[in-house]
Amino acid sequence: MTTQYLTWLLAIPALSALVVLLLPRSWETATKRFAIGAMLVEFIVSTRLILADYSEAGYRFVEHVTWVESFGISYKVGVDGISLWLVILTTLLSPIALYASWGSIKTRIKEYAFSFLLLELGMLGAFVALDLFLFYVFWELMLVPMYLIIGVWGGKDRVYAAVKFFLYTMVGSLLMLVAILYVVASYEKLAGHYTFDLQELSTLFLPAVPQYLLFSAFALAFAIKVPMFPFHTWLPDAHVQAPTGGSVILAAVLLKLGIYGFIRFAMPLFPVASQTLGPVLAGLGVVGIIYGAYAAWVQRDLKKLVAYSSVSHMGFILLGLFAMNRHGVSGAILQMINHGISTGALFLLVGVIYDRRHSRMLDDFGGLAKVMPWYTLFFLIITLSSIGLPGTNGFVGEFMILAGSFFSRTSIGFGSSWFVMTLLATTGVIFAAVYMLHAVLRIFWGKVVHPENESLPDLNRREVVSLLPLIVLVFWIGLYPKFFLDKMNPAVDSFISDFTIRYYEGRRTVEPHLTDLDELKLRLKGVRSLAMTESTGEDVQR
Amino acid sequence: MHLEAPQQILLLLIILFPLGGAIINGLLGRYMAKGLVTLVGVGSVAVSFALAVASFVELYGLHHGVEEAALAYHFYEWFSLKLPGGTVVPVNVQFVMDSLSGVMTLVVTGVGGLIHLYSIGYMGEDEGYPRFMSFLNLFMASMLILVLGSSVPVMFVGWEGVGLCSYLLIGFWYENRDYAGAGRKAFVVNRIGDFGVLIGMFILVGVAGSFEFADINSAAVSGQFRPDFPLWIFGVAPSLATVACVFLFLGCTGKSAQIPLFVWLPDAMAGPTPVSALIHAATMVTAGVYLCCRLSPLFITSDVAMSIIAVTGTLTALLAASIAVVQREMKKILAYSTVSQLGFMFAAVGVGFFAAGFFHVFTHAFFKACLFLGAGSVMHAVHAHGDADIFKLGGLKKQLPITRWTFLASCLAIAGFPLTSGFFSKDEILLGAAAQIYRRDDLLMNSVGWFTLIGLTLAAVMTAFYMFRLYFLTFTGEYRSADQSGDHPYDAHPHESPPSMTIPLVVLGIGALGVGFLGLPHVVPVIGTHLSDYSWWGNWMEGSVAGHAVPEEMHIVNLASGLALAAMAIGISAAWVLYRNKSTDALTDRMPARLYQLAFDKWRVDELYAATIVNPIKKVATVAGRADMTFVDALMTKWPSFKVRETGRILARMQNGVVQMYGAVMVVGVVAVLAWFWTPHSHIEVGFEGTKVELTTPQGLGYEYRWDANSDGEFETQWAETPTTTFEYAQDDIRGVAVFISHVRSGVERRIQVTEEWTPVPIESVAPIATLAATERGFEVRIDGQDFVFRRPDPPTLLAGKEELRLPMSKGGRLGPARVFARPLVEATVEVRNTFGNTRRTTKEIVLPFPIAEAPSHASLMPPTREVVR
Amino acid sequence: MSALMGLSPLLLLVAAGLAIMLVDAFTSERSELALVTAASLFVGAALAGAMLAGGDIAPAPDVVTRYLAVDELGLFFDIVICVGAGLSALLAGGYLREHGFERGEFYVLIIFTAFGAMVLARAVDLLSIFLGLETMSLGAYALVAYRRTSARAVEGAVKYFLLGSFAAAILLFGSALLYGATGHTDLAGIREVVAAGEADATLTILALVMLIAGLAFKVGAVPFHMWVPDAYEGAATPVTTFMSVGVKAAAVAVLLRVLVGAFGDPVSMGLYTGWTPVIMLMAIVTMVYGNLAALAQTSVKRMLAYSSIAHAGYILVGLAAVHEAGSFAVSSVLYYIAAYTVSNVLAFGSLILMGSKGKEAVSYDDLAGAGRRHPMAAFPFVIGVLSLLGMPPTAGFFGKYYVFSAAVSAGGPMIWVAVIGVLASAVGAYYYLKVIVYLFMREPEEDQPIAVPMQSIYVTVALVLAGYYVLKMGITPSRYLDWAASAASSLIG
Amino acid sequence: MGIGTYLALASVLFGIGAAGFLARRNMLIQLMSIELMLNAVNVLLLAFNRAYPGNHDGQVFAFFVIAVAAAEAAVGLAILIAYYRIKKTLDTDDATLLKY
Repeated sequence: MTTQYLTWLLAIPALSALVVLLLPRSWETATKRFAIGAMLVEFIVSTRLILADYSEAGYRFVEHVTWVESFGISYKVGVDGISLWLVILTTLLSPIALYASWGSIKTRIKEYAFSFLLLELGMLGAFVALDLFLFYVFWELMLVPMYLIIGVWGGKDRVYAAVKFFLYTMVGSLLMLVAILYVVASYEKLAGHYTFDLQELSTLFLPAVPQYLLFSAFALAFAIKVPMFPFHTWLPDAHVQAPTGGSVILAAVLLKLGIYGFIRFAMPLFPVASQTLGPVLAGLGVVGIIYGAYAAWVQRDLKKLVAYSSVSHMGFILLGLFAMNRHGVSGAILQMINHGISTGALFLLVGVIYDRRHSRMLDDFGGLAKVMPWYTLFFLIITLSSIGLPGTNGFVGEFMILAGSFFSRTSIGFGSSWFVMTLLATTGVIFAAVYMLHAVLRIFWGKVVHPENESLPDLNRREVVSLLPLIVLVFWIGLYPKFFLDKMNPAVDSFISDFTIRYYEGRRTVEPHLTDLDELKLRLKGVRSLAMTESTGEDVQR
Repeated sequence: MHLEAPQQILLLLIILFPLGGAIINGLLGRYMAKGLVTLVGVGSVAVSFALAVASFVELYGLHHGVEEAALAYHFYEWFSLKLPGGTVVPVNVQFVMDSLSGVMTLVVTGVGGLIHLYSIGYMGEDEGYPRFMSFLNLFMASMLILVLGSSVPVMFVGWEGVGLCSYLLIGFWYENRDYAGAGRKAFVVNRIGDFGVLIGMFILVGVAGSFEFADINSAAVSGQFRPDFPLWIFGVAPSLATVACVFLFLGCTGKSAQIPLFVWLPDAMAGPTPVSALIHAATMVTAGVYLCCRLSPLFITSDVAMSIIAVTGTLTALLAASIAVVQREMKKILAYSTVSQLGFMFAAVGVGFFAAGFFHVFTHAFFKACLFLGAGSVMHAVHAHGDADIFKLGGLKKQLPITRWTFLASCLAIAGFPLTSGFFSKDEILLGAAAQIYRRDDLLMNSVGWFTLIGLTLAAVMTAFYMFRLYFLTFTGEYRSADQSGDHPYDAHPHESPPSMTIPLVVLGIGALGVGFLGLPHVVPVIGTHLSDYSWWGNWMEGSVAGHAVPEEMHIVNLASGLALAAMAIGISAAWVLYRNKSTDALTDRMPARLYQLAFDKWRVDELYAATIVNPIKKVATVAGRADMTFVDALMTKWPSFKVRETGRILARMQNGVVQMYGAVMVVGVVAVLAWFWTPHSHIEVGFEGTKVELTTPQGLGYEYRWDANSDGEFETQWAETPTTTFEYAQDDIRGVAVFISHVRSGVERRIQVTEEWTPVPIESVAPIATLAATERGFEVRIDGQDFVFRRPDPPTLLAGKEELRLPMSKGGRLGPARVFARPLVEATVEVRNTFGNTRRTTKEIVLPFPIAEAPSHASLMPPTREVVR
Repeated sequence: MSALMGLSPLLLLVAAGLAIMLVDAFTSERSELALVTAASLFVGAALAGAMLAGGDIAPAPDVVTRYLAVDELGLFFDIVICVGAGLSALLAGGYLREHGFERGEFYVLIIFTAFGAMVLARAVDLLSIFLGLETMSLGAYALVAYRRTSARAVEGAVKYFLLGSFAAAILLFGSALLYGATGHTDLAGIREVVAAGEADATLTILALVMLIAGLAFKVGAVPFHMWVPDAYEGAATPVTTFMSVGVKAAAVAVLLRVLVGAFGDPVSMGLYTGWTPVIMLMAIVTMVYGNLAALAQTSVKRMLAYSSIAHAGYILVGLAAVHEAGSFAVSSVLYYIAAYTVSNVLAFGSLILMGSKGKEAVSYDDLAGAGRRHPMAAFPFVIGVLSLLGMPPTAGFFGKYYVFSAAVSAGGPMIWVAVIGVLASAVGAYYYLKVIVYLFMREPEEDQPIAVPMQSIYVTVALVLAGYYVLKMGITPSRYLDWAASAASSLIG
Repeated sequence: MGIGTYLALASVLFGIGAAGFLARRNMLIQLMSIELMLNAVNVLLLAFNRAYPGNHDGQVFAFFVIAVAAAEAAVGLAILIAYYRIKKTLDTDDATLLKY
C-alpha cells in the first residue's frame, strides 16, 4: 500500500484546523465553507478505505514510523474490518454535525470550526492507532475540543457539564495510562526493549491477578466513555448542555470509542480477565438497558430522553460484545454504527426544534405533525430506527446482539445467566418503544396547544441535507447490512479465534511470558476446532 | 438458501407494488391530485391482487394431491448468524407461496383491495386521504411480507411492519391524543408479544440451525425439539418445543389479541373504519393464527403448549363474547367479537386442528370485514364519528337496504347459520375439540378437550346473541335519532352509501355466505353421507399445515354439529325475543346492575393491568429517573467531588500565614523523617535452592540481624551484619498445610487453611464440576496424613458417587475445572536492630514448594507443580 | 582552556552580569536590558546545548571538578536554568515596564541568581552546595522583595528569607554531620565511605535526614513547602516564574546529586531501609496536598504556586523510582523538570500577558471572558495549563508519562504511588480547567474590571518560544529525551 | 574532651537556635536565632575536623559559613527594614497578609 491514506486522513483535519486558525475572524462564511469542504474531502478520502479487500483478517493501509525510539513509541496506524466503519462513521458524521451546527452557532465560528476539526482528528486517530501510546494521545486529544464545544457553545449549565465530562473521562483514562505503562514495563522486562506496538504487546501473557487489575483499569476508562451504568451520569449533563453538533458527535462517535477500546485493546491484551469479567460487564450493560430506558421514559427534556436512550442502547452493545461470538460482536459493531446514525440524527432533530423554539421540553410541544409534516416524517423514521423496527438499521444490530447473547454459551445457548440477560435485554426492546413513542406522542400528536407552535417552519434545506444521508443509511443498513457485515466479519472471526487461543494460553499463565500467537496456534493441539468453537466459555477438553 | 421450488418473481412484485404505492403517496401524495392518489393507492393493490391470483393459479397447477408444492423467490441474503460450532445461518430475504400462504395472500390482497375501494368513498373527503392511502398500502406490503416470508426473521419484518401500520392508522386522526394514545398502546402491547417472538426465534434457530420455516418444521418432525430445555423452570424441565412455542404464542397473543394481551384491540377502533375492517378484523390480527399454522409441525409436538393455546383461546372467546354482549357501540361490539372469534381460531389450533383454525381465519376475513364495512357504512350514513351507539340507531333497513342485507348475511355467517361460511368453519372447530375428548386418554388433554368444547359452545351462543342484538337494534324498529332528541343525536336523514362502498359490501357479503363451501366436510352430520372423498380445504392445506385427522366417527361429528346448531339457535332466538323491533336494552334490565357494569367496563382488565403492571413500572421508572440525577449522580460524582474540594479547602487553611507555624511544620517534617529511620524495617524474602531455603531481609545502614528460621523461639544465628541466612526445614518445623485452589477458567488462585478437622471451604472461585448442577458448590476439606480429603456435606457424594475425594498433598490435583494442590507451611522470623538500638521482629509464613520427607533426601524431591493438569 | 569551555555558560553569565551592572549605572534607558539579559542567558543555554549535543565534554582539572562537576548533568541543568531565567527575563521586560517599576538591578539579580542556581546544579561538594545555594537564595530573596513598596512582596520576602535561612541552617548542620561521619565534603568521597559501610551509621542517618529536609525545602516538597505559596504570591509574577523554574530546577539537581550521587548505593537507597520510602511518602503527600490545596484557590497565581508544589511531588515520584529503575528514573526527573520549566513559563507568562497597567491579572475573576475577547492572547494560556495538566501532545504529558513510567518500571509499591499520582493529577485537572472556564466560558461580573491584555513584544516572544518548546517537546521529544538520558547516565552509570 | 562533648554542645546550640526561631515572634530575634544555629554548625565543623586531621575541609567550611552568614544577614536585614517601613512592626503574627 503505497499511498498513505491514513496519514492523509489525519493530516487533512490537522492542517485544516491550522488553516482555520489563520483565517481572519471576519471571514465567517469562508471559514464555514472551508471547514465543511475539508471534512467532505476527508470523507471522500476515507471512502477509499472501503475499496480495500477485507476478506482476510488483518490490518490494511498500515504505516509504521518510529516516533520516540528510546521508548518504543511509534506512529503505527492501520484499519481492519472493525475500525473501518467507525472511521467512515466519523468522517461522515463530522461534516453533517458541523453543517447542522450553523443553525445555532452564530458566534465564534472560527473557534468552533477549529474545535471540530481537532475533534475529528482525535477521533480518527484513536480509531486507526495501532500503538497504545498513539492511541492514548489521540484519546486524550479528543477531550479538549469536546470540552470546549460543550463549555463555550453549550447551554445554561454548560460549564458544569463540560468540566464533569472532562474530569470523569480523565480519571478513567489516567488509570488506563498507568495500566498501559505496566504492560509496557512487563514487556520490557521480558523482551529487553520498550514497545507500545499493540501487536507486539499482544504476545505478552500476564498472570491472573495483574490481568484483573489492568483490565479493570482499562475497563474503567472505556466504561466511562461508553458510558456503562453506573458511570453514565456525565452523559445526560453533557448531552443536554452541548450544542447540537457537539451532541451529535458525542453520541455518534465519542461513545463508540469506549466499545472500540474494549475490542481493540482491553480484550486482546487481557483475555482471561475479559472472559471472566465480561459477563459482569454485560450484566451491567443489561442494567443499563433497562435503567436507561426507565430513566428516559420519565424525562421531560427531549434531549435528556435521547441521552438516556443512549445509555440503554450502549448497554445492548456491551451485551453483544461480551457475548464473544461472531454475531454478538459483529452486531455490536454494527449497532455502534446504527446508534451513531440514529442517535446522531435524533440529536439533529432535537436541534431543529430547539433552534425554532429554544425549548426542548416535551410540554412545550404537541401537534407538530400538522405544522411540520416533513419533520414528523423524518423524526418517525429515526424513531423507528432507534426502537429497532425491522427494515431499519436498528433491528439488524439488536437482533444480532440478542442472538449473540442468547448463543453465548452452548449450542442452544442457555448458560443460565446469559439466558436471563437475554430475556431482560429483550424487554429493553419493549421499553424502547415505550419511551420513544411517548416522546413522539407528546411532540407530534394531539392538537397544537401552544400558539407559538402554530407557524413553525418545516425543515429547511440545510436540515434536510444534513438528515438525508442518515435516513438513507437507516434503510441501507436495515435492508442490506451484508455490505457492511461482509467487511467486518473476517476481522471479527479472527478477533474471536485469537481471543480464544490467547484465553486458553492466558489462563495457564503463572509467570509472565512472551509467546507469539502463531507459535501458540502451532502448539495448541486441535487448534482448528478451537478456532471454530466460538463458545469461549467452555472447556476445550469437553 | 434456495428452496427447491420454482423461482417466481411475481412474489416479489406482489409486495413491491403496494410498497411503491405507499412511498409515492407518502412522499408526494400531498402534492398530487386526489384522483392520482386513488389510482396509485387502489391501483397498486389491484395489480398486487392480480399478480397474487396469477401466482396462485400457477401454484394450483403445481399442486398434486397431498404433495407439497410451493413457489419461491430468493431476493438476497440479508445477514447471517454464526452459531456455536461454526454453522453459518443465513437470513434470506426469500418469499414462498405454498398452499397456506397462497390462500392468505389472496385474502389479504382480495379483501384488502375491496377495503381500499371502500376507502375511496369513506375517506375521500378527509384531508389526510393521501396519507391514509399511503399507510394502507404500507400495511398491505407489510402484511404480504409477513405472509410470504419464508423464514422467521423475514416474517418478523412484516410482523412488526403491520404493527407499525396499525400504530399509524389507529392514530390516524392524530389531533385527538386519545386516538394517538390508542395507537401507542397497540404498538407497545404488540412489542411485548414481539419479545416472545424474538426469544422463540432464537430457540428455533438454535435447535434447527436454520431460520427457514421449512427447515424448522422438518427439524420438528424429526424430533429435534423433543429434548428438555436446559434450564429448569419452576422445578420442571419442559421440552424445547414447549418453551419455544410458549414464547412464540406470547407473540401471537399480542398480535392476535388473546389473553393476556388483548386489551389493545378494542381501543384500536379509534382508527377509521376501513382500518378496523382490514387490519383489526380481516388480516393483521389473524397473523398469530397464521404463525401457528406455519409452524404447526412444531406446535403439535408439544402437548403442553397446545393445551395452553387451547385454554387461552377458549377463555378469550368467552371473555370477549361476554363483554360484547353488553356493549352499546357498533365497532366496540365488533371488536370484541373479533377477539372472541380469534379465540375460536386459537382454540382450534390448540386442539390440533390447524386447518380448521385457518379456515376460520379465511371465512372470518369475509364476514368480519363485511360487518365492519357495514358498520362504517351505517356511521357514514348517520354521520357518526368514531363510533356509533346502537341505541341511537334502529330501523335503518329502510334507508340502507344494501348495507342491511350484507350485514345480515354476515351476521348469519358469524352466528353459524347452516350453510353459511361460519357454519362450516365453526363446526370444524367444535369437531376438533370433541375429537380431542374422544381420542386422547390422558387427563390433561381430555380435560382441555372438554373445557374447549363447552367453552366454545357457550361462546358460540353468546356470539349469535350479540350479533343479532346488534343487527336488530340497528336495522329493525324505529330510527331513534329521527326526532333529534337525546344527547348528540345522529343525522336525522340517513342515506345509502356510494357505490364505491357498497360494491365491497356486496362482494364480501356474498363471500360470507359462500366461501364456506370450500371447506365442505367429509361427512354430513346426522345423515352420515360422505359428500366427497375429502374436504377440498383440508386437502389443500395438508401440504403445508400439520394437524390431527378429521374424525369421521358419527357420534363425534353429531355432537359437534349439534352443539353448533343449538348454540346458533339459542343465541339468535334469544336476541329475536329481546331485541327485535325493540329500542331498549332488554338484557341489561334483567341483569344485576353491578354485573352489567363490570361487563360493560370490560371486566376492568385495563384497570387491573394499570394497577398491577403499568403503574408499578411507571413508578419504578419515575424513581429511576429521579434517582439518577440525585442518588446515582451524587454517589458517583457529586459526593466525591465535594469531598475532594472540601479536603482541599481544609488543607489550604493550614497555611495560616504565620512564619512560626511554617517553621513548626518543617520541624515536624524533620521529626517525621527521623522517626522513619528511628525504627528498623525488615521484610523477609525467600529463595529456594534445592531443599535449602534462602532467607533475606533488606540491608540497612548500621543494621544487625539474627534469624530464627523456623520460628521456634530459638535464634539460629547471632547478631550479625549479614542479612541473609540459609536453612533446611525438617518435618517438625511444619506449621500447617496450605491448600491452593485455583479457578482454571479465571486463573484466580485462593489459598485456604485446612486442619485435620473437616473445614468448610469458601470456594466461590471454584466452578462446579461438569457433572454437578450449578447450585451445588462448596466443599469440606481436611488433612489426613499426607493426603487431603474433600467431601461435599450435602449431598454426601462427590465425583462419580465417591464419598470423598482424596488428593495427595503437594501434587497438582484436579477438581472439575479447578486446580488444587497442597504445600507445607513453615514460618521464619528475623530480628533486626538498627544503629539507634531499636529492634523489630518480623515473621513470615513460607509455603514450601516441595514436600518434606522425614529425613531430607534429594531423591524424593518433586519439582514445583503449578502447571495445569490437563 | 578546556576547563573554561566546560564552565563557559557560568563564566558567560558572570561576565554578562557585571556588564549589565555597568550599563545600568551609565544609562537611563532600561528596556534593552531585558533583551541583553535574555540574550546572554540564551547564549549560555545554547553553549550548553551545543556541548551536550556534541557529546564530548573536555575533561576539566580536578581542582575544578572537586567542587563543580563538568558533566552532562550540569550542562542539562545549565540549559534548563538558562532557558527558564531567560524567558523570565523577557517576561520581566514586558511586565516591569507595563507596571512601571523597571530598574536595572532586577536583571543583574536574575542573572546572578541564575548563576547561583547553575553553580548549585553542578555542585559536587558540600561546600559548593552551600555556596551555590546561598548565592541563589540571596538573589532570590532580593528578587522577591524587589517590589519593595508592596506589602505583599516584602512579606513574602520576609517569610521566604526567614524560612530559607532556617532550612539552610538545617542543611548545613546535616552537612557538618556528614562530614563528621565520613571525613569528606566531596560527594564522591562520601559515597565511597558510605557504600563501604565505614561511615558512622548514626551520624550518617541524622545527616541524611537533615539534608533531605534542607533540600526538600528548596524543591518545595510537603511538609517543607509552607513558604512556597506565600513567596510565590508575594513576588512579582516574573520573579515567581523564575523561582518556580530556575530555582526549583537547581534544587532538583542538587537533590539528585546528593541522594543519587552520594547516597546512591543500594543500602542507602533501599526500598525498606534507605531514603526511598521517605521520598516515596513525601511524593505522595506532596502530590495530594499540592493538588488538593490548589483546588481551593481563587487566585490563579497562588493556584500555580500550589500546583508547583504538586509538580514537585511528581518529580519526587521519579526520584523514588531510582532505586529500581536507575538512570531511566533519573532521566525522567530531568525531562520532567525541563518540560515543567517551559510549561510553567507559558502559564505564568500568559497570566502576565492578561494584565495591563493598573489591572494586573491575578485571580480567576480577572480572567473572566478574556478568551472570548482576545482569543489569540488566551491561546498560549490554554496550551500552558493543558501542558501542566498533562494533556497530549504537550511537553507536560510526556514528562508525566515519563515519571510514571519510571515508577511503574520500578514496580512494587511504586505502582501504587503512580496510581495515586495520576488520581491526584486528575484532581489537578479541575483547577487547570478552571482557567479555561474563566477565559472562555465566563463573563466578568457587572462591577468587575474587564481584563485587557498588555501589548508587549517581549512577553509575546517569550510566550511564542515557550509555546514552541511545549509543543515540540510533546510532539517530537526524542532529542530532549536523549539529552536527559545522557545527563542521567553521567550521574548514575 | 572527646568529640561527643562538642557534638552535644553543637546540638544544644542548634536546638536553642531552632527553638528560638520557632518561639519568638520578633523577626530580628528569629534572624539572630538562625545565626546561632549557624554557629552551632561551625562548632561542629571544627570539632569534626579534629577527627580527620588529613585535611582542613572542616575549618575552611567554617570560614565560608561565617562569610556567607554575614552576607545573609545583610540581605535579611535589608528585607526586614523594608518590611518595617511598610508595616511598622516586626511581629510575625502580623505578617499574615499572605495565607491560605
